[in-house]
Amino acid sequence: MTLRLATDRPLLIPYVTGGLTPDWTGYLLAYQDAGADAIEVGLPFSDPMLDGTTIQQASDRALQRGATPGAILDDLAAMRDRLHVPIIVMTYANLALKLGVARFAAVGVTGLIVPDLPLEESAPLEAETEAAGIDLILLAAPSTPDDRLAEICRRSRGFVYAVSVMGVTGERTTLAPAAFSLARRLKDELQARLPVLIGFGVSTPEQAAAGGRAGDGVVVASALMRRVLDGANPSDVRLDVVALRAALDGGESAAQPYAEISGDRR
Amino acid sequence: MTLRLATDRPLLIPYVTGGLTPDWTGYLLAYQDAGADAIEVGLPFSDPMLDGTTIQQASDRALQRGATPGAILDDLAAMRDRLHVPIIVMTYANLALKLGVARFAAVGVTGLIVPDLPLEESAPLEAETEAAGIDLILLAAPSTPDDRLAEICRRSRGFVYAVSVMGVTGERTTLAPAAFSLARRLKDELQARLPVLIGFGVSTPEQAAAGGRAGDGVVVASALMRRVLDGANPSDVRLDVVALRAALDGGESAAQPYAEISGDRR
Amino acid sequence: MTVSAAPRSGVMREPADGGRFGEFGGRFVPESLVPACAELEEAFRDAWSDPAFRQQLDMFRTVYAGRPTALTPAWNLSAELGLTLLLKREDLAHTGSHKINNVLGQALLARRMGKTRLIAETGAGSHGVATATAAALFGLQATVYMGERDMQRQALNVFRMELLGAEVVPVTSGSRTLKDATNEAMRQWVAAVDDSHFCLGSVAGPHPYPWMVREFQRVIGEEARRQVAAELSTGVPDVVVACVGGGSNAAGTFAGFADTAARLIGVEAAGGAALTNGTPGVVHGSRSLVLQDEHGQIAEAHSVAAGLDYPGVGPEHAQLNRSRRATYVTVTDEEVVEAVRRLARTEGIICALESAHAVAWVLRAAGTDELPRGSTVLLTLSGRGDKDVMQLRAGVTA
Amino acid sequence: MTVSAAPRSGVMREPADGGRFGEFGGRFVPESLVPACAELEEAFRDAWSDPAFRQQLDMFRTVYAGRPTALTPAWNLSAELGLTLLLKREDLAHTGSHKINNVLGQALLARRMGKTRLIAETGAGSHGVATATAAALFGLQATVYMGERDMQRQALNVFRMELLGAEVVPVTSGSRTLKDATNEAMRQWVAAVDDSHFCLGSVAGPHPYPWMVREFQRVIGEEARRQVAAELSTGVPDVVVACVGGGSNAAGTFAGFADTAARLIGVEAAGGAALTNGTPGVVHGSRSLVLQDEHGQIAEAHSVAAGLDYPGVGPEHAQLNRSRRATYVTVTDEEVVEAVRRLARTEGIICALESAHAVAWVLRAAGTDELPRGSTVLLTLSGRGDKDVMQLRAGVTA
Ligand SMILES: Cc1ncc(COP(=O)(O)O)c(C=O)c1O
Ligand SMILES: Cc1ncc(COP(=O)(O)O)c(C=O)c1O
Repeated sequence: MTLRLATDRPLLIPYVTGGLTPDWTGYLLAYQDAGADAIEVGLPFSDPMLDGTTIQQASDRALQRGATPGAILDDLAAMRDRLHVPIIVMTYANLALKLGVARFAAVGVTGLIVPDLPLEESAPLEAETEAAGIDLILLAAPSTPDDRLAEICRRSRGFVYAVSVMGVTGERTTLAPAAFSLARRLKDELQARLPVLIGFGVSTPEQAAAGGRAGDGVVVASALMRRVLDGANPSDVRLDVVALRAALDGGESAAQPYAEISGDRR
Repeated sequence: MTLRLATDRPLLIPYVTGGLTPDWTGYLLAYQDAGADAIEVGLPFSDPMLDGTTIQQASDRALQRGATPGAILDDLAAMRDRLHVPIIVMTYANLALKLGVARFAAVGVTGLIVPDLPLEESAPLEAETEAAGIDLILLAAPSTPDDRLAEICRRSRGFVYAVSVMGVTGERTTLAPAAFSLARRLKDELQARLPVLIGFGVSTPEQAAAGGRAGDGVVVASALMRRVLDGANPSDVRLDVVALRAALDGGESAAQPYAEISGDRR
Repeated sequence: MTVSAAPRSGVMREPADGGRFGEFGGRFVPESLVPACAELEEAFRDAWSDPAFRQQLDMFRTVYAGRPTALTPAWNLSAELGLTLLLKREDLAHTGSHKINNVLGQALLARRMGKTRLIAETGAGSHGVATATAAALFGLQATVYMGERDMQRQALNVFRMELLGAEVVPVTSGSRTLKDATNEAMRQWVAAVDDSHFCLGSVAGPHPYPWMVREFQRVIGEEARRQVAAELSTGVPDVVVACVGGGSNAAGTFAGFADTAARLIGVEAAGGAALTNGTPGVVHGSRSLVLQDEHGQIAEAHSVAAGLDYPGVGPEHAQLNRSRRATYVTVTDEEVVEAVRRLARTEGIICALESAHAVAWVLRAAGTDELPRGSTVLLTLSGRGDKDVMQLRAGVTA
Repeated sequence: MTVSAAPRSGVMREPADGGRFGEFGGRFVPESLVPACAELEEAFRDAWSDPAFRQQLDMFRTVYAGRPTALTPAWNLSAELGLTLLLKREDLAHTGSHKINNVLGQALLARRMGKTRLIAETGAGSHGVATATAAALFGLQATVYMGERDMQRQALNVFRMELLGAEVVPVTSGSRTLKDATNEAMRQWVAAVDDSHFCLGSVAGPHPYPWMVREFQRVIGEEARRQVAAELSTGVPDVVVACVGGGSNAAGTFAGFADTAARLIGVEAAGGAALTNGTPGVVHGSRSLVLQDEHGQIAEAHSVAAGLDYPGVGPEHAQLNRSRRATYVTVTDEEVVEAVRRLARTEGIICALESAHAVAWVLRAAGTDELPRGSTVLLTLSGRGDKDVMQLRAGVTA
């Protein structure tokens, strides 16, 4: 049962760090309720090489709470009946390879993102996930050359994760120009057969709307996790996702793709 | 007017650091009064390479009081009428060479000891002192080989200063065996034509007596300076010199040349 | 030094495609960094087969870093232990450790690639100081990431880096030691690949680092091989021993003896023994043996030697261990401190705490089956102890 | 290194009888020490003309101390200053300064003379560490006298000496610095001449020390002469410059160039400039130029560099100054600290505060009549700055 995504509107995939709070699964319901097309669940790793301060802090806090990958997956299994949107797990290679694909499949995970597993290293996991009916979503970066980008399009499953910026996760005051050119390359030049989702640094409804126009949707992580770290509960964060949804759907002016947010929250 | 020493009894030459106390010349009178055959006056030097802790402290204290070689010599000049015993100045080469022999002669000094001016370096000063009528007293050490010892006997004036020990000035619990063998070599083997005075570490009347028997007398410095540093005034120290005199003259049993004194005061 | 074109295959030659040493190695990095790694691999391959580059590097090694470093027989310790113990003196290299060998190579390469800045991680500070040094020499900027805890332990090295004009950035995440500094350096590299070279300090990280750094450190082994041959009638020592943190001084040393019958011994810190206590895992861009918990979270290492306080190890060592070409052992902090003292008193050499791990093993093994009397031993003294004196003093008087 | 029998006379060859350099030098010691000085002179003369001794010394210099030390062009600073500046890298020698050259020679000689203990004075601690090192190597005891104030300034070097097995004795008399430590070492030598060698750290003291130490340090100049010849088309540099405390690194350097047209420049600390501000006097066993008051009391020196904090200077320098074969200049503490920074940032070399005196002069003189653009300069970098980093840091953050 691989990832099935809507095709009639820009996609919205909000992120939550698994085990971040005792009631962390409440965020899953809030996201679903606010109109998420899928939800990305991070398995916290001790050495999150591609994450900025916010996700690092979220990971550290979850680990300090005693979160383990197994327990997070168990939590997901327990939520299975109440979640209708696809669940995508994002974690680093060391955890993903250790857990094994069967474990993800068993709890109904339908997508997997492993940010430190580039094409050169992903083949075995591609085969395993394919066999298990899970989509291994590959990432593309602004620095990725054309031939590689084509290969990523070919081998990715579910969608192509377009990393908006040469940098780590984290809120930014503007959506980087690189995001637009990468999306253009993927969609116009390569005619990607899969949806192209823009992630890393999508921080505001305006940025989400711009990302949705440039690609096929956005992944929003640090902006939401910052709110949770600051104490926002599921119903608080639900409103943020509602706003993102509205912006993406054009229910709100998105004339300003390079909108400023107050302060650089990286 | 060179050094003229008694020949009928063991010689006693007590030492005082010039400028050590405001009334330092009082010690000269006390020594004279107690029966000193001559008095050694130290000109304090900043870098007294051959002195142990006691004389170092005495030098430091004198220098801190502002004592200068010139002022000390002036003090001696002022005492000239009241002093009947010969005055021997002891100081290091840097001060001696800087002051010049004429300056010593002018205040009536009749002997000079420069401990860091060995045979190799002393010839010019020997000539100058001779011309000025001052005796340049040379030192012999336990390590001095025979030929050198003979040369020292030949070139020394006034007396030969037999350094009792391979070491620096300072009180010791016993008079070193080396003192006796050095005195024997000088007196018996070389038939020294000059008196042989034993110095360095002569600390007690017993030791003085033993030194007086082995050689022709003793120089006593640290033991007296320790008393002065501890607060003894001229009349206090006079008694010490009286005791030394008596021991030397045989007025007291000197059966124990290696007499112990309480504690090692180096 | 002669310019030798390394054969393309064989033990401790070029890794298999993708930077693989058996099942270890690889390039586990974000897609953003793949082009930079590929560019670096290309540039290194090109430079390393360019005699002009090699000559230039040799020149800097010789006139600047003081190579060849001496080979010193440990006369007294040898007599006491009944061995012939020869010390390869990386402590005499400029900046005080073997780290300069690697850094000169990478800085020259960075310049050749048109980069204007070096980014580095550092644990003990040795690699950071070496990087700051090469940056100063070649007119590059340097930014060094260092765990906050290590900055305290090695405060003098922090000051040295700053004096050399480098910016030292404290890393406050995780265990605030080398592994976290490495994460942070890689994060910053992602954001600055265009103008910055990531000057990694050991034979770890994504392809081509484990290979490239070993090649830059190969000079230790090659020099030692020649020097030992002149010293021993057997030409080759029975045992070659070096300490292993990430494993660069050991790799460089072993490379010179991989094709001989010499036993190769790597000595890890008991509290940071990835080869002895680790399991396969992926960290900092390559698959190797790693200290980790049952969930795959990377463990913190604990060693008196900041430079060995690392839960991973270079992938080639994992493979040398797997293939049994090399043997890896551990020594305790106490043995290490004692080894520093013993070498100081017998030979007049105060070595780094890291290097003392190798000495400690020799002290323990001498006269046992592991290292019988009469053995000939080449030991790489990877660095000098100046950086550790404050720490040793605090420990000794405490 | 080749074994060259030095001609018996000429500039910077053997001194005249009694160890005289013109009107300077001599042997102003207590009679107790005269036989020991004579024995030492004899033993040195004998050893120095014995090819076996020289070969042995060369061996230890090479395989133990890491000689020859590199000659490094200061590429960046040269370009900035419009000079060709070549650095003789004594900072790369074992223990971190040129002091090891002298100490290896004296320790070998002491062993040859059957002595079992080395007595030494130390200021910065460099000579003390070197002495402790050689003592450990040759199985001798070592007792090092150090002014109490210097022990505070150079606490890490105290610990290094102790780690090497030496006893460090605090000297509390006088100014509690090097001059007082020297007095105390000589006092202790008097009491221990039979089994102890006084391992003096510079070209000062009674004959034969100024001559002997210069000869042991001559290796700096001889190596540099050969290395410079390979580097410069002119063969010989226009200027040879070194810092001067007691003057041993300068003497060793100058000795290699005394018979050339090179200008010889010695750089003193402004607060310890015996050659510039001193008058003839006798201290520590020889006649030389000395900082002293009008009464002949020796003055205290004041320098940021503990190793230059000395009111006297070797007698041969007094003579080279008198005869105008060498020129002596001074630099201030501020110039010196700035020179450390400048060299660190331009060349990646953190030198000792002492050595930075020579650098400071070059920085100031470059482009002036003293040192016109286009000049070629050989500068001896006498030691590395590790020992000074704590002090610099305190000063810089204060
Ligand atoms: C002196 C010294 N030796 C060894 C190491 C460990 O590194 P590697 O295992 O890469 O040689 C370090 C690291 O900082 C070091 O400073
Ligand atoms: C690095 C260094 N350079 C120079 C000196 C000064 O000695 P000299 O003038 O004898 O070379 C010292 C003395 O400690 C030193 O440590």
